[in-house]
Amino acid sequence: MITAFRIILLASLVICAIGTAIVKKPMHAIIIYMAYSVIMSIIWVLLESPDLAITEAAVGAGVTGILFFLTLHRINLIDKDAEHDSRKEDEGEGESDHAR
Amino acid sequence: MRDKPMIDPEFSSIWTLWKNGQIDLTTPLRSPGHQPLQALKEVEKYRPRHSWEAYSQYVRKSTLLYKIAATILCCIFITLMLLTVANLPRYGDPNAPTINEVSERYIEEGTEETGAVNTVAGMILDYRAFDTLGESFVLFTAVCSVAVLMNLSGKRQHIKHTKELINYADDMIVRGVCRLLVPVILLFGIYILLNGHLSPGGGFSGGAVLGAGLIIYSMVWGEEKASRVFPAKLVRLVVFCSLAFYCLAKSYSFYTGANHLPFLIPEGAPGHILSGGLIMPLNVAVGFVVCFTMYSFYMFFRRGRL
Amino acid sequence: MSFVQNFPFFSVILSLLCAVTSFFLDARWAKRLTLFLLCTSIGLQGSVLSFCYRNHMSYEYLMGHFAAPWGNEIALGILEPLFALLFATVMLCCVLGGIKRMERDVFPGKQSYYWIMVDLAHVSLLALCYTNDIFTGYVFIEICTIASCALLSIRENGRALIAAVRYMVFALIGSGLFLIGVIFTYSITGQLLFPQLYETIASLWEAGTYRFSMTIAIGLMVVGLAIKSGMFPFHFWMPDTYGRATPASSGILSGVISKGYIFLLIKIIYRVVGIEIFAASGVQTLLLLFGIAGMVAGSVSAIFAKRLTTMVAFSSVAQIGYIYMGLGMGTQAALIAVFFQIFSHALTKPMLFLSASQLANVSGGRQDFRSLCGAGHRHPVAGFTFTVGALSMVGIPLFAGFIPKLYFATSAFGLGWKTWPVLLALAVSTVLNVMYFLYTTILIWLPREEGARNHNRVMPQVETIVPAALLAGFNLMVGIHSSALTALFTQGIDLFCQ
Amino acid sequence: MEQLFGNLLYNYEEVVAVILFSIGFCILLFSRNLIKKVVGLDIMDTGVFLLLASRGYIAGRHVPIIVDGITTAEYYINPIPAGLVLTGIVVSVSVSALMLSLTVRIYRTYHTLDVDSLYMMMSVSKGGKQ
Repeated sequence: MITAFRIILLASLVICAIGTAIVKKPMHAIIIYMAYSVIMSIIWVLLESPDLAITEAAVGAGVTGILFFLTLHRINLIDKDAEHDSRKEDEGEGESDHAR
Repeated sequence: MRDKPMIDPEFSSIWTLWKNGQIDLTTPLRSPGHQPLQALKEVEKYRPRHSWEAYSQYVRKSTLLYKIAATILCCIFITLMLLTVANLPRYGDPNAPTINEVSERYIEEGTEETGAVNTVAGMILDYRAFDTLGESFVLFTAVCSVAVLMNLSGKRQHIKHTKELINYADDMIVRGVCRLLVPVILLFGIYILLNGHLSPGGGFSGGAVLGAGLIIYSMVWGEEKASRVFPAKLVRLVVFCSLAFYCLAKSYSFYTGANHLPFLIPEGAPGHILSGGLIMPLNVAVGFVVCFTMYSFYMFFRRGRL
Repeated sequence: MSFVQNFPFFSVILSLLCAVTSFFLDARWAKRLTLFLLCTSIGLQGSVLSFCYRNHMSYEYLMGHFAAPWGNEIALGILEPLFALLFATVMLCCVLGGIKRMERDVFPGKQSYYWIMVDLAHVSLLALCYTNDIFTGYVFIEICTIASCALLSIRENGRALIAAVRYMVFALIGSGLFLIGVIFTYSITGQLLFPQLYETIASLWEAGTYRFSMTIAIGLMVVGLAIKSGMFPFHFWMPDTYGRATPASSGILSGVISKGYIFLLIKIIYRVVGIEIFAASGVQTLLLLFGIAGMVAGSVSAIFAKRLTTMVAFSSVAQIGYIYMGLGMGTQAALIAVFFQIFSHALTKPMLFLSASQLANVSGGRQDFRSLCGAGHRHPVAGFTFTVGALSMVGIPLFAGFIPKLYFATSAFGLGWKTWPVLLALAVSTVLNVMYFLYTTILIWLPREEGARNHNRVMPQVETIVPAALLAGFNLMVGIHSSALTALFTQGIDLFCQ
Repeated sequence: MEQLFGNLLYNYEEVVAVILFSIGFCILLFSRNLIKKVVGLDIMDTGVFLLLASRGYIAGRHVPIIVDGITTAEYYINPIPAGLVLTGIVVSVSVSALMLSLTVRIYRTYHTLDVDSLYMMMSVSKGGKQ
């Protein structure tokens, strides 16, 4: 029983991985990747490593996914900035903006 | 003066021109900046070296070659790996070579020697602590590199379009759910963090959960508010303190271990919250590092500074 | 246990602490801290080296309270502190020589991060030198990769960023393969520390079980590290990486970091796998062939390079080919030659990068050979150091580059079928080297042409002279006093291979 | 033949891990989009971790957390791979954050994520100032 469950999970893992490979849009690839991470964290539980399950759920599905989305978001913003700038050329260089 | 980047954001439009055969890019475009026309005039002096069609054909050919080579490489690689896997000890085999005196000692004497009930925590923070020290410095290195890349140095600011973002805090459902959820997530993270030596979890898992909680907080209530709660100085201070504490604590342990000096930190009774010698404080330090690393990743990606 | 024996560990912890502290300081103080750290580290490695040399001993240092198969440890004899010393010295020279240029290339607010990355690269190199545990090796390889990516991309120009992406992709494939190799090895042997791995692998090979998997595991580890250090078929990332970074970073990346990976590889070959099994597994021959191919291909690409730093970067491919050829030969004499090659390359390449950037600087910032014509007259010190470096790379006697070639040639005899390819490759590669390095050297010393652009002669500054002179001096020292180093290497190899 | 494919079917978990690694590897090599390359990198890493963790699993044994006073090694799985994988996961998230920030920077400079276009722009603007 548990072996069957394991095999189903592994199969869906492979399907998700192939899915990320074949979809065109990066957005879709990222969503599938997050699903992949969740499945992976269930597999960690089945492999008797709950430490890994917690970490993978928080890091793989959570933080990495958010970072991917933010990257896409930033890219859109850059596009908008470019349009914005080509429309009107004003504003000098911005303030120096570093953390310290 | 610092060199300006060779190719400006305006580059894409110039590139389109080149595609249509109007200009050549063999000359460096030094900041056409606010007067694209003038820059183009300067570029105009040079004759185009290749046409777009010829060039893209060349690239297509070379990528085709690359693809064929990469496919062959992949096939050979997969075959070799599958053959190797077929020659490994069986999965789930209790007599595999990995089950040797090392793992037995970790389990059988780990609780006594390190004071941690969770063998994995005992292993990564006591037996193999040097690895883990390196690992937290991987995070530190990554956060510094991301800071280098995402900090907007003297160029135009990037929070220009903040207003166009959805303000999640105005949405009743999101706000309500997050108001319930964030404390629970943070609490769960703290629990995992503090209980790392007794139950599954520890610094890395707990820190990641805490970091995710902070990220949700700053996502919903805005980066401004989050950075008022955790100003850049504080984040730096916490990361600095935890890493320095980690280094010093572990170097005490390494020094006493290598010189066969007595180790003066009591281990406590296994199973209690205040046990495990240095493991719990180390877990907390690692947790802080991981948590604030994740949070700073988010902040750097979101608005280019802490 | 003598107090000196703690020094390797102290230097590791000190650099970690310096890196963390620099996170809190501004660029000026971070710079001072890093320079202090590098000087201290040189002192510490030097005293460990002299201690080990005087007592002719190697020892294991526990990182924790648990002995070998259970806990982490570091191990050192003569070679480890020697190479750590080399790496720290070269790093110091690179940083000193490139400081001015770095301050121009890097945005002021980010310079403190540059120093953090130098600290972290330094600590990872120390750990790669000293580690006695294969997984610690992996962790510090990752630190090294990330730090060097940051060193490369901190000069925020478009080409450097693309080079950084390319570098990262290759480096991460490399570390992934290395990790898989480690996992296979672990699942066959159940050990992670070098001495235990050595015993287990030897007994398994004797018994004939898991031979195929073992071969693949060795191959994966070697290929992983080879990709990261830029062995021939995987060298695509190299020219852009080395050619586009700020000169100090180029020097560190080409001179030191790739050598760190190679040193770990040598440790794995000799202390984990054992040279007999390595030879029997057939990976050795592969290394020999790829090394020879790299020697020729790198030089040929260097001839066709259009920029000075790209040319120097391609010549790195050829020089690393020498190292892999030596590892593929597999005798002790060849190993000594490999060590000499590492020394000469680590001392020469940063010098070439630094002087190349200065030469370009006085030629209107351009790197094509036409603009560089006569650059030596405009910046005599850089011209001189470039000449020293070029002559050393070609292998003129009295320079450091001559010694490894001599040793490679003498150790090639008595290797059976390997003798002739090695000798032929050495000859061809030397001729090719002459073609591009001497050509460049003559070019930069050409009298100024009529109608050439009028560039002012630059008065060299002290900061640029001292490190360049240091590196050139070390180079000549290695070239002239090679016998002392040979003795050191021979003793070191005795302790190293147990 | 028998010997060559000996444990291939028993080691199904490892086989899947290798397949995942190869898929990630292929995405990394063939995908032209930088973001997808990073996804491929992550998949590659998780494949490696699955391989490592499945080497530590022993059928019918339990989480290595010493409870109920049972301290015999026969009751628990091998804790070493779990610890190593924990290290690996942290390394992988750091690396992907770094790669993503590089991606953003490249997009800001070149306005494309397509690797071929980047390559073309790079080789076209050859011989520029240093």
